[in-house]
Amino acid sequence: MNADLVVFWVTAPLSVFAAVAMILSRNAVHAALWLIVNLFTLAVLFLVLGSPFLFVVQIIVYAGAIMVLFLFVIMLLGVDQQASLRETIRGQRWLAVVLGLGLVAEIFFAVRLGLGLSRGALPDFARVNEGGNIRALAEVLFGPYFFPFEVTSILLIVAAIGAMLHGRRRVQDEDVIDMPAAAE
Amino acid sequence: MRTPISFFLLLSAVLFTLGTLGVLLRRNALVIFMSIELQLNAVNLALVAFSRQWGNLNGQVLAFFSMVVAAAEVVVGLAIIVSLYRKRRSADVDEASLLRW
Amino acid sequence: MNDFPWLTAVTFAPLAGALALALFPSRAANLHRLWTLLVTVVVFGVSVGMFAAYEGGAAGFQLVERATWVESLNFQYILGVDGISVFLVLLTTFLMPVAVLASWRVDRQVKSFMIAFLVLETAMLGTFVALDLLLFFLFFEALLFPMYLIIGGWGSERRAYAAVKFFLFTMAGSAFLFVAILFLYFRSGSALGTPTFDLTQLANVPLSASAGRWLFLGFFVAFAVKVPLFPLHTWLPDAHTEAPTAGSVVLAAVLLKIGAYGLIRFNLSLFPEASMYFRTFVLVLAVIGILYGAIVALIQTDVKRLVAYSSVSHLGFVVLGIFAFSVEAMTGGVLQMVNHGLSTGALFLLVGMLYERTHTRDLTKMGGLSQTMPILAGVFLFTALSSIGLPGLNGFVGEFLVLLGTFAVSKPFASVAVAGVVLAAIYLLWAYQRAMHGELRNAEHATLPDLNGRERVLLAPVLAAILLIGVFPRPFLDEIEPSAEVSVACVRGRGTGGELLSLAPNHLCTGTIDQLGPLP
Amino acid sequence: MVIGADLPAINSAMPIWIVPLFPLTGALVLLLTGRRWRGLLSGWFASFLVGASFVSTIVLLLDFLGGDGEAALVNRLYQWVAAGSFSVDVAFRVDPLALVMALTVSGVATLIHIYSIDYMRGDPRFARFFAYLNLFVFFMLVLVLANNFLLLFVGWEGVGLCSYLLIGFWFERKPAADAAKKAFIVTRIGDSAFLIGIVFIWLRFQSLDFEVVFARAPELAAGTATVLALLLFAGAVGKSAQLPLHTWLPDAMEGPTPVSALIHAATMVTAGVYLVVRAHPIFEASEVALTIVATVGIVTAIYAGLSAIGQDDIKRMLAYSTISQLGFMFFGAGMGAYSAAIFLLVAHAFFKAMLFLGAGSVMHGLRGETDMMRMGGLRRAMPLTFWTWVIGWLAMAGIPPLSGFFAKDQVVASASENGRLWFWIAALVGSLLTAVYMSRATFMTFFGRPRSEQKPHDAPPRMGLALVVLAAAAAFGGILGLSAVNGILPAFLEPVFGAAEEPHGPLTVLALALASSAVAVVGIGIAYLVYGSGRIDWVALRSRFAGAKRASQRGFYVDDVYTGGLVAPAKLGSAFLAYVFDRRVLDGAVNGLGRIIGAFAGRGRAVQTGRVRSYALAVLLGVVGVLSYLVVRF
Repeated sequence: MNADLVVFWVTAPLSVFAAVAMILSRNAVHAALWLIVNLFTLAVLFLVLGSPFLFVVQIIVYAGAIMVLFLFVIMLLGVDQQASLRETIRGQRWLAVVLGLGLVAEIFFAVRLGLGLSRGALPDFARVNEGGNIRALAEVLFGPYFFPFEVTSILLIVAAIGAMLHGRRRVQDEDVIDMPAAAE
Repeated sequence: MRTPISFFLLLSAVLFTLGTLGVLLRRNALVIFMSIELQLNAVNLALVAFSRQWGNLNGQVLAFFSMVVAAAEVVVGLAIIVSLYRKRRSADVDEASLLRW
Repeated sequence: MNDFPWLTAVTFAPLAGALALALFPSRAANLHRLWTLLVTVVVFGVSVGMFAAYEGGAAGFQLVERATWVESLNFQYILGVDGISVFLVLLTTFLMPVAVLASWRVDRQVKSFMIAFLVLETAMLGTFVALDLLLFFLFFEALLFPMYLIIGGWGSERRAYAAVKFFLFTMAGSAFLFVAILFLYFRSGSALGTPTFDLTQLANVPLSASAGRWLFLGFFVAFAVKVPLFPLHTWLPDAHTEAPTAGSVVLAAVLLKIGAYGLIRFNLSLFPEASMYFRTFVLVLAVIGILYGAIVALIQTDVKRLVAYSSVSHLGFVVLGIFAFSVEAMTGGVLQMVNHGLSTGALFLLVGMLYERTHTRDLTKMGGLSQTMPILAGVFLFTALSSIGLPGLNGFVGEFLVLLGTFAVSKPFASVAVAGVVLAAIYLLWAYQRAMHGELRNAEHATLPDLNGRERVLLAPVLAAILLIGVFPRPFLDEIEPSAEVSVACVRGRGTGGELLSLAPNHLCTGTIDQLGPLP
Repeated sequence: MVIGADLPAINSAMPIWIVPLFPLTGALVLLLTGRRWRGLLSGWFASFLVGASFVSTIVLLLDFLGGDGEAALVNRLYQWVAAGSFSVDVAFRVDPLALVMALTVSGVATLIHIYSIDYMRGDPRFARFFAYLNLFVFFMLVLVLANNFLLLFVGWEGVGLCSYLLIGFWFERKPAADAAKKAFIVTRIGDSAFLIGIVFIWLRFQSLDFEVVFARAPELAAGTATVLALLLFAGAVGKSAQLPLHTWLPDAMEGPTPVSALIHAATMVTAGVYLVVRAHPIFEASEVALTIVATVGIVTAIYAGLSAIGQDDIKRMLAYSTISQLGFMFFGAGMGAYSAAIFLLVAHAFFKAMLFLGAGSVMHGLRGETDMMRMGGLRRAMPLTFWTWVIGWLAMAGIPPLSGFFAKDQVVASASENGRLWFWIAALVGSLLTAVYMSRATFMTFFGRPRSEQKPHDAPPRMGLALVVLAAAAAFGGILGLSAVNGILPAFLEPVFGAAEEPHGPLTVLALALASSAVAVVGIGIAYLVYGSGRIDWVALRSRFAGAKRASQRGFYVDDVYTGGLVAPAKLGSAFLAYVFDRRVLDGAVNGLGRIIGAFAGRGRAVQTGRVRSYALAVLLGVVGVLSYLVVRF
């Protein structure tokens, strides 16, 4: 029994449990908190998989910034009351569950066909992470992935501007949307 | 490392499916959005696992990008949810069904 | 100047004008009108330059431009004109300034309207000069959108119905066209080594009889809708009626010609055997169209519908001329395309002017207008007479040559077609009488103004052209004839199973009538 | 491109195209500047140009007579239409036949122009009237001076157009507008056959030039010649208002009277005769065709004569008489007596134009009255009109030595000379009818007691001038053809028709002439007895034979049969095609297809619930489906 196996078997059920709890919690704040738990477990798994950089990013950016944003919005809108979980669309629930199971099964078979379920020989990750994971990652990121990286920065700016514009109140526009003709 | 990579992939599959179920079964736009985040993270896990499997950093870089995109997406998505809520006083996606027929 | 890319310049100048127009401030409607007028006049000027560079009296394509477009798939950019298409280009560029002037009163969304018009011009010109099937198809499809917008956006009451009908009819036709084009492309791959859309090369691709016939039908349906041939014509009256004046003018004068042009350029040259095989069938349709259009026009009370049905009848003559497979008829048919563009275009202009004044297209609500608008009435009569085929005006020359050429190869068809000449007189004169003669039926019409300066200016060149072609058609006939001869030779030589005539560069096929036997 | 480089040089001293150029100029100037002309100036301007045309025709005549004996002067301007093997020029031709026609046309036209200045005085569209008249003269001259069939056709259709414009000159009145349209359309039916005939000619001879076609016409097989001749004749029938396409001419009287005189009596309607005579080599190649021409001519002559007797409207009476006289001309042509036919054409142009102008003068004096029932006794009030009318009347009836006698006698005699007794008798019957209806009209109009309250006045001087000149021509025109064999006109026309043969029928020339004159006298006598002597109450007679009277007046219901049997069903059929077939069947199929697709889409669109979660489920379904395919495949 290796340490990583232990860690996996501890975090994996926890992460699944957190996910289930998230989708079942009636209160959005609770859901968000369960998601944070889930994100933390995944961060741990990143570490196990030899990616300390992503471990850190996951915690700071995801569990930190993004989830705070979520909570902000929840509080802003005041939707933290109890939500009904009663299904309104006929057949939605059992179809979703059956298809979900099907998806898992398919991926299971795919993985079994591809990698196999037993442990195989893995490449030496220490050589890949030579000079530290962050340095190695930076070399890849600013090497072959330089152009996509720059594009991503544009994406972020656009997203920020877009969100700002979207959030601005424009009285006339709201009237237009509420007009009966538009709703028809 | 003793844990088979396939375990991570299966965990990723389970989480992804749970995220999917969240999207399909919940009506609160915020929770749906969180479920989408869950799906993204499940995929990130798979990516990092691949990175480990093949011994290069492409998977991690991709996961990194996916986080960036997720951040952008969250920003825009939340803005949309906010304006949707402003119009309808509700975050129930079933009520926002203007684009039918 | 021989290396100057005349055709590209002519074709894309309107598009450039449209792009520039898009940058104009959106509120200066007069500026948009003037700019569009300027652009169309300049385009006409360029096309005249193109015509000057065109070497007269020769067959085959000239001013050919070639460029590779998508190398891996061998998509090419090939433009060229021969004696048939050169006049259609000129007709288009000639009528566009007129149409723009006629739309001076359009006051809603002037900028969009003018942009649609300029884009339309590029697409129309493109169809006439493209010698690459894919390129042709692109232009052919690109036509639809501006025309759809013009009908649907600036038309009268039932414009939505008319626009959708126009769109669907043409799209349904071009679906067959596209399949046929793709089939040819892949077939040319196995026959020539590399697949190509190049028309001059495709004419060499050997096809089995049945394949040729199916492909012929694929092309034919698309063009028959455009022409339009009976019974695929029902979109035309609606589209004409609902379109704004300039839209009707362009529709009648140019768009319909694309169908007839396509029949000559593609059906005859690519599938000579099938053309011969379907000849009687097409001739029957053409003659039915002549009579049917004329008879239905008789009873119409909406003057635009009436002119629309008269187009069905006139285009029947054109197709008759094309499929008679004699040089005289083909020449006459092509000239008749130009003639119809001028006279029916002018008719629509006049109907538009009438509508602007009386606010009706209903003949039963007009009457006696000749008293208040003598000049308009006179011009209307002049144009109607051109359409009727009065000798001395343009319609007669084309109609006579078509009859002559058709009579030479098939007396029954020509004899029946002549009835169309009589019927044309009946429906047009009756319409003229109902609108212009008699007592004033509507007291409000007593004060209507006659043609104003702008209207006179825009009509004058059209009327002059009508008279010129009628009195002195040689400059036109001399250019059309060599190309018509090639087309006829092509069908007759290869369509009858005679030996494959040698293909010279820039020719679809060569040969003279003298070498050819009689028609079966 | 050098146009006309391959054409031979002009071989006449004065270019022929000058002749039609004058009226064309007038027409264009007046049309473009119509409303700027003040007073009667435009009328004088137009008259002057037509007069110039007449003078230049005389110059041409002198030119021709002084030439070196060529059969024709030809003047090619340029190649008009050319495609494939087809080619035709704009070329004019002067030969005796063309000269006779051109002189008649421009001469009569000049007089009628001058007459119209007074007749149309005060009309708001005065200048336009003269523009149309000039245009008409232009096209008519093109018609008679053309050197090929296609250019002839230009003139042919052009005069039809002008006829349309002038009949409908007072277009505010519905009958006028209707009549104009009818004239154009009915003649066009004949024209379309003519057009096919032209095409046929080209196909047979590879040329449309008269000299080529006529030189080779004798080679035609009889059957082909018959078809060809009948196609041409169909055109002539329409233009010259012969049975069965005659119905437009009586209606055409809605036009101003000078128009009736010029177009519908003297010139345009005779174009059909000109065509048959011009194309006689083709007709001669077919005995059948000539017989048909003669038969149609004589049947029309008798039919129109009978109809003319029943007319009360003076202009309609003259219209039917024109139809009848044109029938005589065709009869003559069908008998091979071409120069006689042309002689009658010329004489008819004089006396019928004169009669129309006389009728116009009567109408002018009676404020537009055309009903002879309300005339009577006008001989005292309008002596000039009366005396000129008498000349025209007697000339037309065929009293020697007036022009009509010689002309008609030669036409009638041609039947006898050919030894066709029945034709001869029929022609005599036609002559008798002519004398009867003309005398009837004369007695009703000028003799007896006035039947209206109006105070008529005689023609003003300019109108009188035209009347007098035409009356003189009608009186002395006979000089042109005292003898069918070697009269002035036959001799002049000989190069075109060949030498006339000595008569060889059973009767001598003198006997034939006596028979004709006797018939004329008898006809006048009958009319006098009934209408002139006062011994018979002809008004009572009318009501006793009301049925026959109405049948005659309505032209024996031919027009009604056309209206009921052709026009009405055609409209019905058109309406059926337009509103039932086109809308319901063709468009119905299209719209039906659209509706079917629409119905399917209506069901299918329910899938678009608008609920995001349903769409997401569909996506998942797709993902699972694709993955299962991939998993199973590997």
